[in-house]
Order: sequence, then structure tokens, then C-alpha cells
Amino acid sequence: MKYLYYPGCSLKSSGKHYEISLLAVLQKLGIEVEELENWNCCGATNYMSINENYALEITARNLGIAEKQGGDEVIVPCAACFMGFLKTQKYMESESGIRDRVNQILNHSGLSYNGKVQIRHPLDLLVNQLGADALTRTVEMPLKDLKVASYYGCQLIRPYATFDDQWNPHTMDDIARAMGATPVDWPLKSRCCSGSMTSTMTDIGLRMNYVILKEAKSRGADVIITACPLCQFNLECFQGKISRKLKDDVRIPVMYFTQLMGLAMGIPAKKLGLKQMLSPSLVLN
Amino acid sequence: MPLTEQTKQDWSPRIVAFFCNWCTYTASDLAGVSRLRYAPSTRVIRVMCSGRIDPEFVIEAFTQGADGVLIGGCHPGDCHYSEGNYKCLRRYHLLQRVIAQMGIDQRRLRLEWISASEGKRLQEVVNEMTETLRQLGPSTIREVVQTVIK
Amino acid sequence: MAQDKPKLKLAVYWGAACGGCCVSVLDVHEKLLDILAHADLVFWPIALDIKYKDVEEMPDGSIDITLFNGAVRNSENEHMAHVLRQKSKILIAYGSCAYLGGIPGLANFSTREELLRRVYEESESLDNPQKIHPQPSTEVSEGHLHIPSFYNDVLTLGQVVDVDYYIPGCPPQSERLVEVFMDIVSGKDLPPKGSVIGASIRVQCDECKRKKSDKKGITRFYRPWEVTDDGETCLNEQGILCMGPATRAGCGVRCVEGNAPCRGCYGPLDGIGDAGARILSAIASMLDGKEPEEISRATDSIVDPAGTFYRFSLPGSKLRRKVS
Amino acid sequence: MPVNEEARVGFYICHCGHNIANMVDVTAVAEYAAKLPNVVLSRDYKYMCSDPGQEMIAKDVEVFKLNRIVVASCSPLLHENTFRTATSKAGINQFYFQMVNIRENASWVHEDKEMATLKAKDLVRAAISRVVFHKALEKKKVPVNPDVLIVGGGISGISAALTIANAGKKVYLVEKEPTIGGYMAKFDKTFPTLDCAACILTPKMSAVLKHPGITLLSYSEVSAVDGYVGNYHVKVTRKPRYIIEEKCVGCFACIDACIFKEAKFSDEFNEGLSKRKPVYIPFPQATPQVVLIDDKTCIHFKTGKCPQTCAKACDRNAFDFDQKPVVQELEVGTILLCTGFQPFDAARAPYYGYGRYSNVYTSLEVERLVNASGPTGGHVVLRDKSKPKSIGIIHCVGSRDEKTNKWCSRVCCMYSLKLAHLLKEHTDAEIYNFYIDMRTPGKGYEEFYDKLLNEGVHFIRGRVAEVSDWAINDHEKGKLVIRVEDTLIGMVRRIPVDMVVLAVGIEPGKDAQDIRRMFNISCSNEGFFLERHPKLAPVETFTDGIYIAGACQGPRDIPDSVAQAGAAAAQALALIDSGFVELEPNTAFITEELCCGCQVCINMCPYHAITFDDGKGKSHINEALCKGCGTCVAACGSGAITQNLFEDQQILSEIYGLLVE
Repeated sequence: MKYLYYPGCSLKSSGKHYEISLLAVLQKLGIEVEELENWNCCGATNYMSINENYALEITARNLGIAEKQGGDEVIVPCAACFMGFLKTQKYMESESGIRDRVNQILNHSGLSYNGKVQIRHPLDLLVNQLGADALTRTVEMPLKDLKVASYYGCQLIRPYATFDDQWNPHTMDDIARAMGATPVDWPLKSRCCSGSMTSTMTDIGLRMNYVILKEAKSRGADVIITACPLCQFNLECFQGKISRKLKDDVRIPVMYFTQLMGLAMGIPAKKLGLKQMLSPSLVLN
Repeated sequence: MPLTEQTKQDWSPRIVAFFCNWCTYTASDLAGVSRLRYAPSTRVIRVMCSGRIDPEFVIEAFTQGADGVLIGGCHPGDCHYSEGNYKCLRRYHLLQRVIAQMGIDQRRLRLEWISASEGKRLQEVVNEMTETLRQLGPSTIREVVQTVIK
Repeated sequence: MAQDKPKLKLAVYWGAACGGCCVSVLDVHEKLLDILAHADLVFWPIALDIKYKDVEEMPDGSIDITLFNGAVRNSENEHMAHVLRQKSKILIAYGSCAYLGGIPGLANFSTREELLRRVYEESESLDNPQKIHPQPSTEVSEGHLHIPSFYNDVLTLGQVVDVDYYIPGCPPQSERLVEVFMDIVSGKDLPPKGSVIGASIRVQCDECKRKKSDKKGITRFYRPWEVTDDGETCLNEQGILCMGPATRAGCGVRCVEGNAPCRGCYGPLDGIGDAGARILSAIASMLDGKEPEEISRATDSIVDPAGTFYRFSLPGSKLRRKVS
Repeated sequence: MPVNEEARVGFYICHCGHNIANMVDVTAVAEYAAKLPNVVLSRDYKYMCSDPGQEMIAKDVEVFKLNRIVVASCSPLLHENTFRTATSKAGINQFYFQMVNIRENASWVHEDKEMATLKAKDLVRAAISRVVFHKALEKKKVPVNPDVLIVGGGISGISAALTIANAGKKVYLVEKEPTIGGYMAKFDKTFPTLDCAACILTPKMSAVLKHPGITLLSYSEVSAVDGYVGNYHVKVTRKPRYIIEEKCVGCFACIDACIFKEAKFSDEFNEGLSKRKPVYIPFPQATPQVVLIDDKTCIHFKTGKCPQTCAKACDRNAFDFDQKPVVQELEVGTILLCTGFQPFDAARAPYYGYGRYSNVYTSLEVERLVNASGPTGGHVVLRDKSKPKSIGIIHCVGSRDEKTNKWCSRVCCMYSLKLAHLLKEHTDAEIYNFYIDMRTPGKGYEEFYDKLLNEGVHFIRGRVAEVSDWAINDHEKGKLVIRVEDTLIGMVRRIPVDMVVLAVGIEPGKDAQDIRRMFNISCSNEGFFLERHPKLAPVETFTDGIYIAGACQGPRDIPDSVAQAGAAAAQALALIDSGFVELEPNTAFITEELCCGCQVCINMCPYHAITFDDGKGKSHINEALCKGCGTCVAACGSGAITQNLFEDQQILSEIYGLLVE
């Protein structure tokens, strides 16, 4: 099986540590990936609300490249990219009009997407394909006594993904368990992190993150793990400000699930991008 | 599929529709009772079972100028007579190959399983087929059959 | 034999035919003497040097019986069909070609242009660099040369002139011809005009001695060389495509007796509007399979279904020809 | 095309009030038809199906010497019989009639009058060219077996069984569970009168058992159905109870003696809220009062090493561990399907936390909790045995929802009100009802709602978004928080409660599709059994002699189910008492002279109506077994098979008529 890898913009910038840790973990598991050549922005959510055609075409170009590059599956780690990819795939699969139109555009650059390449999230790959047992076998330092709150955010499992239970997702819990940690059950796993509202309507954005951080803490979590660069950014970077503003200490480490895995697998901290984080010390303690 | 303005204004194809009594004919009644609007293209011939539909009926319809032929039966496993629809399906498969060799566009002959409750499906199928036939244009088969070229 | 009765006048003519029908007349062997005892042959291009002009000059209705074999393929065939109709009391479409179009009728899967191009431009054995096609009329130094014009559509005799009777077969069984002839000679009541004569009212299976069962369940068909026929079981049940179930009997099941499947030359029974559609339906009714893929696999194993089901009857079928 | 010069066709086009006339130019069609070959007379009329319309046909036949009748009106499925009867009354064979459907197939589905009229003309031309080739046929009369099969022993099946048996007919009542009673047996009280369900149901259950005219086949399922109206052959598979039913008196000594001292298996009747043993009886008033062994949990069946203390405790030797499923064959004339529904699976609405939070209950579980003979003896306590102080009842769970079931389940509003009342009575808790709309149409229903409003129960109008244990303040700690947009005050509210009750809806039984196939009836889109006509034939199906009643046909409450059971019983009785049924003569026959004995037709017939006569070398159709599908006709290479009413020539003429002016 040839896995292609589409990083998207976040994993090359603010979410660099997601990429570093993901690739380290995959390497440890013996999974080789090949980065998509000459990929472009996934279109994210912004294009979709302005011009659906452009949004689909932008994403489809990446899918077209994947198909040309000849992989069976393309791994898309960022939650927003992942949703955009799935949405494009679904539209092109079910609406022949859209498929023809988009492919017509892609044809200009010698590309087309015919549904051959499947879209995979690393969580799906790790839990549903490799399985928790295989993951457990790679653990060198079990994360005993670590209580983990899994946080999926709004885009990863809704509305198109089918690899997890949309209302009570569990794949990250499965990973935490496989790493020897204890997942905490909490009801806000897929609640909105406010997205970019932390910058545009700060008060509301902070409030929404506060709710999530507080609930995770009150459930006794030692760490929040996530799979979305924006969620990770919001929850981590604003927690100091939230704590000060709302006079409630909600500080808690927020890391990518791959970083958690890397720690348990005995991968050195610098290979997991932990240095890039704002609160690494919290983790290492 | 909604019916476009275009379809209404332009030429309307004539589709001979062989519907089985129990499923598709009932679905067509349901579409009527539910006032589902669809293209005025079909001309329904009721048979008790799609298994009754002789390939000769289809050939006759094309010969006499039908622009399309639609066969409607019960879903596989749901035939009122147990398996008549499968017999229809087998004849249909072979007939599709023959009409293609005869120079008839295969899209002019369509088989659909439409259950008694699928009035909506009936509407969609008729509108879809009407649109397809409209794009194919009027059948010239009758003219060819009737005009001997020496 | 009563010598006082005037002898019947008999004509045999061929249109678009292979000659087999004429041979089948000869194949009556010594019975030919019986026929000639009652009839004079007044026109038979294969055997007698009687010119078209001679026939044209005969009084109308002067020929008692004409056996017209072959389909109507060109202007010459059609002209002679009209002439013979006019001159004959009884016009019989003799053989599959005159009856339903026959093998020459398969040309109706192509157009005139396609045929001429194939023969005069693409044929492997051809030397025609200028791509010259035959023309009905050509100017030569001696004057105009005419040849019959080649039709786009092959026609049955019945599509050109009024036909009294049809004798099917490729060729018809000679015995049947003698029987029909003797019936006419002996003044028996003739069947209603337009009837198929010299054949059974039932299909081949009625006379076929092979073992038949209700267990058809065919999952695929084979070409005859792909399987070994057990010599006893219904060919269709063995997956060897046989037209028997929808083909009129009368030949004596000759092909199946010779371990070859029936090809359908005797055509359909009375009241069947479209021979090809009828055999298609009967054959498809023997298939097994419920999934579209299984069914496709079975139907796809029939090579050239239209050519097979309409092998002898295309011009006489409802669609007559390939329609586009 | 052949012609029949003797045919004298009378053509009639119906306005159907405005139903047809508004979209089809009926006058133009009538004028057009008048000029068609064989047409002697052409008329349009307001309502052809009315008495004057039918009498007009009779008069015209006499005056104009008509011998064929064509009526263009509604669907033949609706009025073909009406006009055939009129044709027959006019003195000509009823099959010299052809109907043209220009209402369901034209005026109701088109918007362009010109096109609809053109279509009507085509259809009329087709019918006229077909009818001239019609032949005189007679309907075959076959006697109706007076015995009746009722499938399903819930309240509908029970009511119908008693009604029919009281009329002196023999009834076989087949129930797949070990006891009859259905869902009603699980209920505590019934709305709106609050009478005790058991008090009104159990007498009927025992009446069924005692009735000499009713044979109760419990713990049994219909496994095959064959035959036709008036003469059905049914196979019923009786599942092994491992108890000889006739010997068991229901003393329950065996249950006490079971090797399991404690009950440890989930009790189906109590919705899993209590435990039972492998040898058990579903509930004390189960009918029949016969225990059974669950072979999936019984030690004997699992290991073969049980001392069989149960069997030893039975002084009537009623145990038979070697019982196997037994097939019993029945001959009946009519069949009533009363197979009921299944409650919506609350796990399909994960946002309400069923299965995730232990204090989220389904309404059916709460029925058992409030029931005096339920798992808690009628004490409403949570799983930790504490008494709830606040309860939220969420309406429309699974119903009226694009994601799950689109339809309204009809009973939930009323039973939610009932449960609110009972819970209030049992716990004095604060009760919140979350509803989308209150739907209380029914005698005394709105009054019941009014009564609840005055009992201090809270009503919050809005669809609940989610139930979670996410507390944002101390007040909510340890509670289930119901988040809802209260549409009356336009605010999102959080209501913390101790207990959540999900008012699950009604959906088709999980075996509805299997039943439908077995009995050869149809289902509507959502999967409930399809009635012959939604208004005029609500308990009949498209298969003659098979009737439906109760929630298998659609969501309905007890009074409606009982009423429908009565209607179905009356239909069956009417058929039985007429003594015979007339069969549509659309059967096929073989012209022996043409049959060649190829036997292609034999496998076409699913009813084994075609047999091969080895002596003659010909196939033969048994007309009594033929159901008239016509599949064999299309298979015959000789054209030796003819289907009455659907002859090749008739259909070919219809095609020709449709297309050629």
C-alpha cells in the first residue's frame, strides 16, 4: 500500500509539531509516506462560503495530483483539510455535473480525479487499520496514571467522516488506552473551539475555549489531545489569557495525539516537536 | 430531477411504459394521488407482471414510433409473482444487446424497479428519461422502417 | 395419369439467392419425372435458356405456378418479381430468402455505402487503386451499359409483390416441394392465401428426438466447438445455442439430427410477428442468474445475438433493418 | 394491423368533477374518439362512476347495439370493477370492457393542458384498438375456506380473533412470542382514561385461550404461505419451548427449582430492568400459562451437564429437552396481519445519551417502572435506587426527524402526558415535557392535556438538542442537563434533571419486510404495510383475502387498533359469508396443438401450475394454480401459451393504438 501525504498549510507552520510528531510515529510504525508533489491550499472553509466552485476545484487539484502520483490512499492529518477533501470527494462522486465541471478545469493542468485515491485520517489508519494491539506493542514508556481528555473539534468527524462515532467518538480514546493512559469520558469532545473567533470576536472565542478547558480539567484530565491544528492553537495559546480574564486557572497541556503517542513510544521530545509548544514542561512533569 | 422550462416548451418524447400491476402501476397511481408533477411523456400499458413483457412488445413499440420504452417492475425479491421480474431482467439484458446492434440507442430502453410506494421515484425516472430522450431527439425508427430505400 | 388434363406451366426463378433453392428442386431426384409428367417448365434460368423478354411476352396468368427463390436485392430482382407476379396464377415465395430475407438479408445490418466500400475499397484481395464502384449506368465507346441497381435495403418477395404461399427453408426440403406440387396437381383444396405451406404447424422441438427437461438454468452459452455434445440431451440445455424452440419444423430436424444446432431457417410459427424477438425471449427464459452481472455473463456469451436471432428473418422482421 | 369489424365500441370520458376536466379537454377527447374506427358512440359525462353514469351505459348498449365499452376516467385499480359490473348489467360480457386511466396517469400529474389532452387521446386510441380484440370470459367462482389465520397476538390480533370467533368461524392465532398480549401487556395505564392496561387486556387474553373457536399457536411463526384468496395453505413453525404445552399448568415449580438460584438473565418483558432464569414465564398473566426454556442460557443446552432440577420438580412430566421445531400446516381462506410495530431504538438518537447515561430511559422502560407488577413493584427509582426529584420527558424521539423517521408516531404525545401524570403521582418530582407540537386529536385527549397543564407539569416547546452530564454550575452537578431552545421564549435553556425519559416513536417491525414478502403484500415507503386504498380500503391489501390491522399499517393507539381490527374482521367475515370468491380470469392456457414439449415454460411458473405430460409430450397449465402473471407466455417460442385479458394481439394492438393515429 502506497500512502501519500498531504500536510496542508498548518502542518508546515503553526502546527509544525503535528507534522513532526506524526511522521515520527508513522516511521516508528513502519509506515512510509510520500508527500504530495506541488500541493496547494486545501481551500479550507473560507473559499467554500465565497465560491463553492473554486473551493472544490482547489481541493480537487490536490486529489488529482494524488491520483496522478499513483497512491492508493492519501493521508490528510489536519481536520479542516480532511473535511474539505471528503466534501469534495462526496460532491464529485454523487453529482456528475460537479464532477464533469471540476475535471474540466483540472484537465487544463493534465489532472483529473476519478475517485481512485481514498482519503484517510491518521486516526482511522492507526485505530481501524493497524489496531490498538499493534500500537500497544510499540509502547516503550506506558503513560501510566495519565488522564487524557480527547478533543476532536467540530470538523474531524462531522459531517462526512465515517471512521468514528459522530456523537461519541472514541478513536483518540482508543489510542490513549493503547499508550497505557486513561481516557476521561466527557461530553464536550466535539464541541466547537470557536475557530477564528478568538481573533474576530475575542470575548466569545475565549469563552468557548474556557468551557472546554474547564470541563476537561474538572473531569480530572492531565492533558488534552487533539487532531486539529486550529483547536490545538486555540486551546493552548489562549489558556493563559482565559485564566487571567475569567479568573479561573484552566491551564492544561494541549498536544497532538501523535505527540502523546511519541512520548509513549519512547521517541525523543525534540523529534516530537515538543519544544515548539508553549507549555511543554507541563507535559514532561 | 425537476422538469426544466426547456423540456416543457420543446418537443415532448413519447415513451411506451410497460408497468406491472402490483408495483410500478401502483406507484404511478400513488404519484397521481400525491399530485407529483412529471413530464407528459409516458403512455402506460398495464401488465400483471414485468415477466409478461415480450421483447416483441418493445420492438413493436419502437417500430411504431415510440421514442423510448420504459419497463417498470417490482424490486428484486419483491415480485408479486415471486420471480417474474428476474425473468424480465434476463430478457431485458439480451434485448438491450440486440437493440444496440439494430442501431437503437440503448438509452431509449430502460428498466426500473419501482415499488408501489415509490411514487416519487416514478416521477424522477420519467423526468430523467424524458430529459435523456429529449437530448437524443425524436426517434426516426418508424420512418426508417416505413421508407424502403432502393 | 390422366393425359387429357392440360399440363401445368411451371416456372422457377432466383432473386438474391445462393442457388441452393434451385438445387433443392433438382434434389427431388426421380420425382422430377412425376412433376414433369404433370407440368412443363417454362422458365428456369439455372436450367433453361429462356430469356426475360420471352417471359415478358407471355400472356398474363399463363404460368400456373412460379417458385420464386431468393430475396429482392436489386432492381433486376424486383423487376422480375413484378413480371412473374403478373404472369403467374400462383406465386410461391420459395425458401427462406424469398420468405423472410434469408442470409442475404443480413446485409440489412449495413448500408449500401458500407457494403460497397467494404467490397470495392477495403477487401483484402482487392486491386482497385482508383476506388471505382460499379455504377448502374456507364458510358462506354459502344454506348450506355446498364447493370441492375443495387438496393440499400434487402426485401422479401412479399414486400415487393403479392405472394400466394410461402415455403420456408434454406433450402426447403425437396420432399415438401413434391408434396405441395402433388396437392396442387391433384386439385386438393388449397390453404388460404398467404399461408406457409410445406412445413409443420409446430416448432422444431416437436420433432427433435433429443432429451428435454424442465431444467434449463443456462449460465452461459458455448460455441459448438467449445463443448462436447453428448449427442442425446437438448442442445440448449448443454449450452449450445439452438433456435429450435422458436423455429418452425418441417425440415426433419436435419441440423440437430446431424448434431448441429438449428439455425432457424424455417422461420417462426403462424401469428408470430417477429421471429428474432420470439427466439430471444425463449432463449432468455432458459437463463439462470439473478444478479445483473451473472445475467450479463450469460447473455454476453452469445456472440452476435441480433445476427443469430434474426439470421434468416431480418428483412421480414418488424424493424426490417438496422435503423441508424 | 388486423381489424374486427363486428366490434361496436361505446366510449365514455369522465370529467370526475374538475379532477380530470380541468387538465384534460374532455370534449375534445370525446370528439376525437368518435371518429376512431369501430367507435359507434362517444360521450363525456360529469361522473361516470355515479349511478346515472352507469345507467347511461346500459341505455346506450340497448339503443346503439354496443358490444364493447371503453371508459376513460380514473385508475382501473379503483373503478375497473364498477364499470365491469355496469358493462355486465348492460347485457354484455364484462370483459368486453377496457378502462383508460386519465386521472392518476394524466390530469393529476401534468400541468400542460394541451399535452395532457394529447396524452389522453393516445391512451384512448390504445384502449379502443385493444378492446375490439377482447373476448368474452367468465370469472371463476371458488369456495372460500371459512377458517381464518390471524398473525400477531397483540391487542389488534386479539380483538380480531375474538370478533371472528364470536361469529362462529374458526380462527388460528399465531404469535411469535411465548405469550399473547403484545406491547399493551407491558403498559401500566392507558390514556386518556387511565384504566389499567392489564385489567382490560388480560380478560381478553384468557377469552382467546378459552374460546372453542380459537386455536392459539404461541411461540410460533408463519414460515410459508401458498395458495390464493379463499384457499391459503399456511405453514406455521412452532418453536420448541422444551415444555409439553398441554401438560404444563403454570405452577412455576420448575422455575423455583432451576439450578440458577438467582435470576441472572435479562428479562425481555421488563425491558431488561430485571432478571429472569433460563426457565421462565414472561409475566404472571402470560397466555398461555406455560413456561419455556431459553436454550441460549440454559445450562443443559450449553453444557449438557445440568442435573435438570427443573424437570425433576415437575410432577406432570411436562419437560421434553429433545423438542424440535414442528411445522404445522393450516388451510385457511383469509388472513389478517396484526404484526404490530417496534419502538424506535433510542441508541439511534445518540445525542440523547441513551446507553451512555444510565438515567436516560425509554418510555417503554418507564412503563415497566411505574407498573405495580414491574421490576420495582411500581416504585419509580433510578438504577442507584434513588428517587428522581426532577424528570424530563423528551417527545418525538426518532419521530418527525429527517435523520431518523420522518413521520409522527401519533401516540407519543398522549403517552408522554400519561407518563408525566403517572410519574408525578409516583414521585412528586418536577416533570418537564419537551415537545415540538402537542398532538392530541382524539376523544378526551385534549381534555387530558388540559388536565396535565393543571397538574403542575412543565411544558417546554422546543426540540431538545442534547442530553449530557456537562455541568456548568453546582446546581447542575451530578444531573443530566437537557439543552433545548425554548421556542416560546426564544432562549436556549439548560434544564438539569435526575431522569430523562425518551418518548420513542413507532416504526415498522424489524421483520416487516420478511412478512411482506411471505404474504405477497406491499409496504409503503416508510416500511409499514400498504393498504389497498388510504381512505376507501384501509384494512385491505392488494392481495385479495389478506387484511391488515393495527400498528403494522402505521402508527396508531389502542382505540384505533381495536377499531381497525374490527374493520378487518368484518371484511374477512363478509368474504367468508359470501361463500365464494370470483377469480380474475387472467389465467394462461396452452394450445395443445401448438405445444412442442420443449419445457421452457415449466420453470417460468413459481406456482408449479405448469406440468409436463410425458405421454403426450406436451405441457399443461392447471388453471386453478395459475395466478395470471403471464411470464410463461413470453417464454413460449411457439406462441402456444395465451394469457386471457393479456393476449399478444390485445397488447400489440394497444401499443399500435398508442402510437399510430
